[in-house]
Amino acid sequence: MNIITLRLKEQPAVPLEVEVLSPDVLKNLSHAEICAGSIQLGKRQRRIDDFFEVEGERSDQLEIHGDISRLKWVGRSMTGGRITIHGNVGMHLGAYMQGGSIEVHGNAGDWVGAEMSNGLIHIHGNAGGQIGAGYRGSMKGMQDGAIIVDGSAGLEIGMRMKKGTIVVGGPAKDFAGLDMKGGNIVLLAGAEIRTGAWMMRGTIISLTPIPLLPTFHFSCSYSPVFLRLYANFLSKLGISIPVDPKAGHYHLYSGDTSVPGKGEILIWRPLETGQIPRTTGCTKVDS
Amino acid sequence: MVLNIVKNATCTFCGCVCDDIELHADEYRITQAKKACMLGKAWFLNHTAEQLYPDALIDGKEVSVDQAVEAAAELLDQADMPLIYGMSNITCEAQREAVALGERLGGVVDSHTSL
Amino acid sequence: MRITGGKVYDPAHGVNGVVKDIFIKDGRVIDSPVEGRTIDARGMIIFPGGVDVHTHVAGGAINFARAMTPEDHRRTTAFIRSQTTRAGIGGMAPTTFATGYLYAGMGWTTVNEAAVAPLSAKHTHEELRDVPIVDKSCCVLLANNEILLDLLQDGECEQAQHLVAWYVWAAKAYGVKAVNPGGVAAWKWGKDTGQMTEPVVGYSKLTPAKIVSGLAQIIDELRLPHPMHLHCNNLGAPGNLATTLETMRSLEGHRAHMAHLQYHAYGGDDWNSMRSEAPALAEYFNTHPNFTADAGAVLFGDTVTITADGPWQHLLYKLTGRKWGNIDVENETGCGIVPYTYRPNNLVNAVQWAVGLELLLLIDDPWRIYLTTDHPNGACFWRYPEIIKLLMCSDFRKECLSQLSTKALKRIHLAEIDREYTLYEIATIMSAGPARALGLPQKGQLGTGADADLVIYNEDDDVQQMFGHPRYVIKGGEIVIDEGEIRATPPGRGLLVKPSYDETIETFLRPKFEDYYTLSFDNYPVEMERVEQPIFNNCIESP
Amino acid sequence: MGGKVTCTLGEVKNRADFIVYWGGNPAECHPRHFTKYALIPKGKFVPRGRKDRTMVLVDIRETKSARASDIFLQIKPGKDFEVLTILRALVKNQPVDRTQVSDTGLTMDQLQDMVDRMKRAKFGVFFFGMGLSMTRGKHMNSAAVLTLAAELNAYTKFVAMPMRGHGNVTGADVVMRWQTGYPFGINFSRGYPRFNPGEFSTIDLLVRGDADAALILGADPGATMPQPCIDHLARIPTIVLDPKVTHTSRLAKVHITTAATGISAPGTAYRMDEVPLPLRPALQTSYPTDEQIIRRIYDAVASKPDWMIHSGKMTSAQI
Repeated sequence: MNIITLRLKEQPAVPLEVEVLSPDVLKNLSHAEICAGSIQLGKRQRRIDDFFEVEGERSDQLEIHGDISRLKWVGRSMTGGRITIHGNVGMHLGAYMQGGSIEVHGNAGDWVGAEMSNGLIHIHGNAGGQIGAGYRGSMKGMQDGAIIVDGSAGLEIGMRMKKGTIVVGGPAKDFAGLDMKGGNIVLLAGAEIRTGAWMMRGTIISLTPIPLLPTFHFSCSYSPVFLRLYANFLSKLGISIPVDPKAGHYHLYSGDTSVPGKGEILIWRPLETGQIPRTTGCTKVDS
Repeated sequence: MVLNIVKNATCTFCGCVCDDIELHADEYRITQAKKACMLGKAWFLNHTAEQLYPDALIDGKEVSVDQAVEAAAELLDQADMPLIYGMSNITCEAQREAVALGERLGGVVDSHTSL
Repeated sequence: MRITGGKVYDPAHGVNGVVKDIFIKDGRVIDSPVEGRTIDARGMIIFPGGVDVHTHVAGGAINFARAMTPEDHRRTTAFIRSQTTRAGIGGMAPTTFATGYLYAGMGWTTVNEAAVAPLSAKHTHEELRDVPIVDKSCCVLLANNEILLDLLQDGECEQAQHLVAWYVWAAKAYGVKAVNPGGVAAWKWGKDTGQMTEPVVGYSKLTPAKIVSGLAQIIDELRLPHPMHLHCNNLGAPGNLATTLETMRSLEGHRAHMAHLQYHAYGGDDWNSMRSEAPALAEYFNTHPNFTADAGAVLFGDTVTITADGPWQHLLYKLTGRKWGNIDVENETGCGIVPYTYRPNNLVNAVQWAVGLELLLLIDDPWRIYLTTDHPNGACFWRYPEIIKLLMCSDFRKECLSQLSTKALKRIHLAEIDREYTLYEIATIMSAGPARALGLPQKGQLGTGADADLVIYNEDDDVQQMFGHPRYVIKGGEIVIDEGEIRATPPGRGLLVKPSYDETIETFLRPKFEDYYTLSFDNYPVEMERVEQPIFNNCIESP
Repeated sequence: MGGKVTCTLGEVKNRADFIVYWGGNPAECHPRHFTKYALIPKGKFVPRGRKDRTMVLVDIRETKSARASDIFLQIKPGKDFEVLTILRALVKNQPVDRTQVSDTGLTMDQLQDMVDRMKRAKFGVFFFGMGLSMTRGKHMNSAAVLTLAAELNAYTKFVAMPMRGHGNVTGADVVMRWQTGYPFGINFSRGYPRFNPGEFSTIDLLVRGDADAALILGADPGATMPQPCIDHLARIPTIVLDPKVTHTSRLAKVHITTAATGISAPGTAYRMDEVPLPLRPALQTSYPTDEQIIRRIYDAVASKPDWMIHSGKMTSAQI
């Protein structure tokens, strides 16, 4: 298969802005044109081959090797194709992304998939804060698409997101789903504090108990039907969440009443030995 | 000795920026700061017109201001990502110049607000 | 410099598309040939530089709006710095440098910052100093100044007059603006004014009508070159035509400039029944020559609204659920900021869009109605060429009308108006008229002795293209724009007036000042050094 | 998010009958805030001064300012955001989970009483300090108090104002906003202003080691910043302009002594409410001003070849 391979040969001393490293830009370029591609080292314009060994040309498949944690804006606004990164990557990975996929065998910085409208980003390591978020002042974060982080995540993930999915395998920090307008966040290992703060709509699912703001109130304990459909969707992304009512149920909390919002936080409660499984509908239980 | 009295002086120690201070000063020192609070008094009375510090230093060695300015310009110009930081204890006029310099340098300009 | 062969439009001298040469020396137009550069302007059209009578480009409010809208800065035009130009950001609330480049880039050479709280006038002048190329004047906000309101309530007219003059000079202003008279003072308690003849909240007998007529009287007595610059009560409210007409009737015998008239010409009882009353307002206006007005036209799209009208902004925040900024200024005024999007499919917005154009088309004397959008309220100033096209091409208007709902079409009159502006009339509403209304004899004209501020266009049937991209812009005799490139960035001058007042007003004011304000009286006036290259205009002979 | 409902200090002096200090200790950090601007002075509509006003202090410990207050609400450290969020809900008569309220250090009665008082006030104000804006939650804590103030305007008049610390930090915000559109943390590397807090803010830049030279103006990060920042400043060429030889000067490559602002250097400073005031220096000095030195550095830089490639063009702004 024809792919473009970049190997980092020199670590930049200050951040390097590389929005040119996107399938949209590279897919029609010859090897020489890729080598001459303009990247920005701090204030100075440099060439791609100042920092990378370049192989291949004219492809929407891009593979990057090396620790590029100082490189920002990889895959910015990409509409299709695929980027694979073997190493850590810097901020704004796949920001404003509209399609295609990005896979990182390593960690990623802040603002992964910020304001993205479609596409798939999978980080096998940890990610920073503001995943799928809106930039400062913006009324909307990610519009659609999916971001999967196998490891942990930082502050304010999914801030003001409207649609789409964020899955975090490890723990997330504060303000997951801040001011969320829609979409889903799945926290496989929970989050620190203030999850769902100021959320208007949307769903946050946590598989482990998490502390909630006093402005979320317990609605019921149930095994929601929509979750089975959503679990099918997630399983295609390689994510599994429990939906078997014999194994447990979800506690549904609504909020944030300070807005007042109609957001939902679902927290998985596995059945303890001897408990009788509930099979249907939404039942109010004493909490 | 000449006693200089400045009315409606402005204190820039804290964010209140009180502008009703009456300062009494001799050639070297402010001797009184009427209406200023404890913090303001300390601020005004601790400064002096004496030359307690060298005009300029490079690597800790005294140099002329011209040399220091030239060295600063060279270092900042050479940098790929220079940072200009602080600005809370300088005048707005100096802040304007700082933004112009940051723009010229292609650097980052930031204040205490970002903390 | 000489400019030869261009077709000149100079309404102040009745010159309507006459091919003639223009000679410039020492920054002014002269009447005899000179040495120096010759610009061959054959096939080109020459206008006096544009004059914006009402805009918000500098000071606390617009600077607040800048901070509130980083999302807009990221999606708009950015200016990369060069050896001669500074970096900047355009958009809804452009940075100071960008403001100068954008205005000059479109042929405007003089702007009037319409709303300055005297308390923050220093700040406004600091910003104006960073607005390059264009000359600048500003109006101080006084119709909610509590010390002045107390005097007006007590009938102390003479004292009030000295106070107004003192404030104009202390702020290094050019004119006086009245915003929602009494309403902003009421907003300090979270209220608004009701009727023109009902007392203002916190006052026993002072009404908005008395503030308006009292202030108009004072400004006429002071013979300020620019009449009272009035933002009427009830801005933006359905049915506010009644308030506007009542205000205008109370001003018979006085001069007044009615700011952003579009926002004051609505019928109906609520948002659902709101309709255009532009014909009724234009009819009254046409027969009362004591008034001038600017359009405050609306264009569809994103902007940020900024006004000293605090109660209106709180309402807008509640209606839109968007960000809201508000600053109340001690004793003087306030301001509110709400980002806003005008949409053709929104009934209210459709009516607003139509009313601005209807007023421009139904007011028959172009010398009395001027091109503005109340930047950035109705739209950003850099969209003026779109309005010019709407005024000059009735076919284009009809095309735009097709975006509106049938419900909206029943509430407006634009479809019935066939008038098309001529270039001569455009030159009048964008330059000659506003210069005259501001009392700037050196501006808006190309006669001998005028400031050599002019704009040269390649003649083009596409007027939006033509007005948006001048071939040359000349400011003070210097070519500042040449084919879209910024060639020079002279600093632009500050236009001032010093009305006379009795110095003993300070004896009256000082103790009140110490009671009500929080800064020292002596630190309040704007120092002369803060005004860039000040130019003094005289008070007029008679109002 | 993103808005602010505020006023100049004279409005507080003349009108405020309900004053809340949150996460600040004005008695010791802004001593004349009480006496000159907010709590004590007689105002036009509060003629009896202190007697006409109610003061609430919200803080994690009982500071000297508590003595000046009518009501002291001691909350648990790091619970500011929770308390503000509860208040926002209660103001709108929305439910809150009572079982969690006690975690904040306050009782439901205290919170409801606060809500009732806020709504009853004719003119209320929040002054919030670094105890709010610099603790866990940071800018979101500030956003929470600003939002609460804005929402209270549905019931009465309410405003909020940050208690800015250092002398002219407000001026820096104001100047940067008019020149660049953004208040702080501005990156000019592409020739026009870009802004992204967390990315271009100083501490983040220095901790990540992203800057390769620094010019420090009127600040002493060598004494106040986290150690990794100081270490990086020592690694790169750092230049300091300051009236004194500071901690930062000692780790810097270049130090230039300048005239002290407002003592020997004239100019303008902005009060915390964005009111500009002139400076009236009382002492003469032979040291140049910061303004002069920065200008000279600018001129020296401008005489060198320009690095900018797209100089003078217009482009589409991005972050």
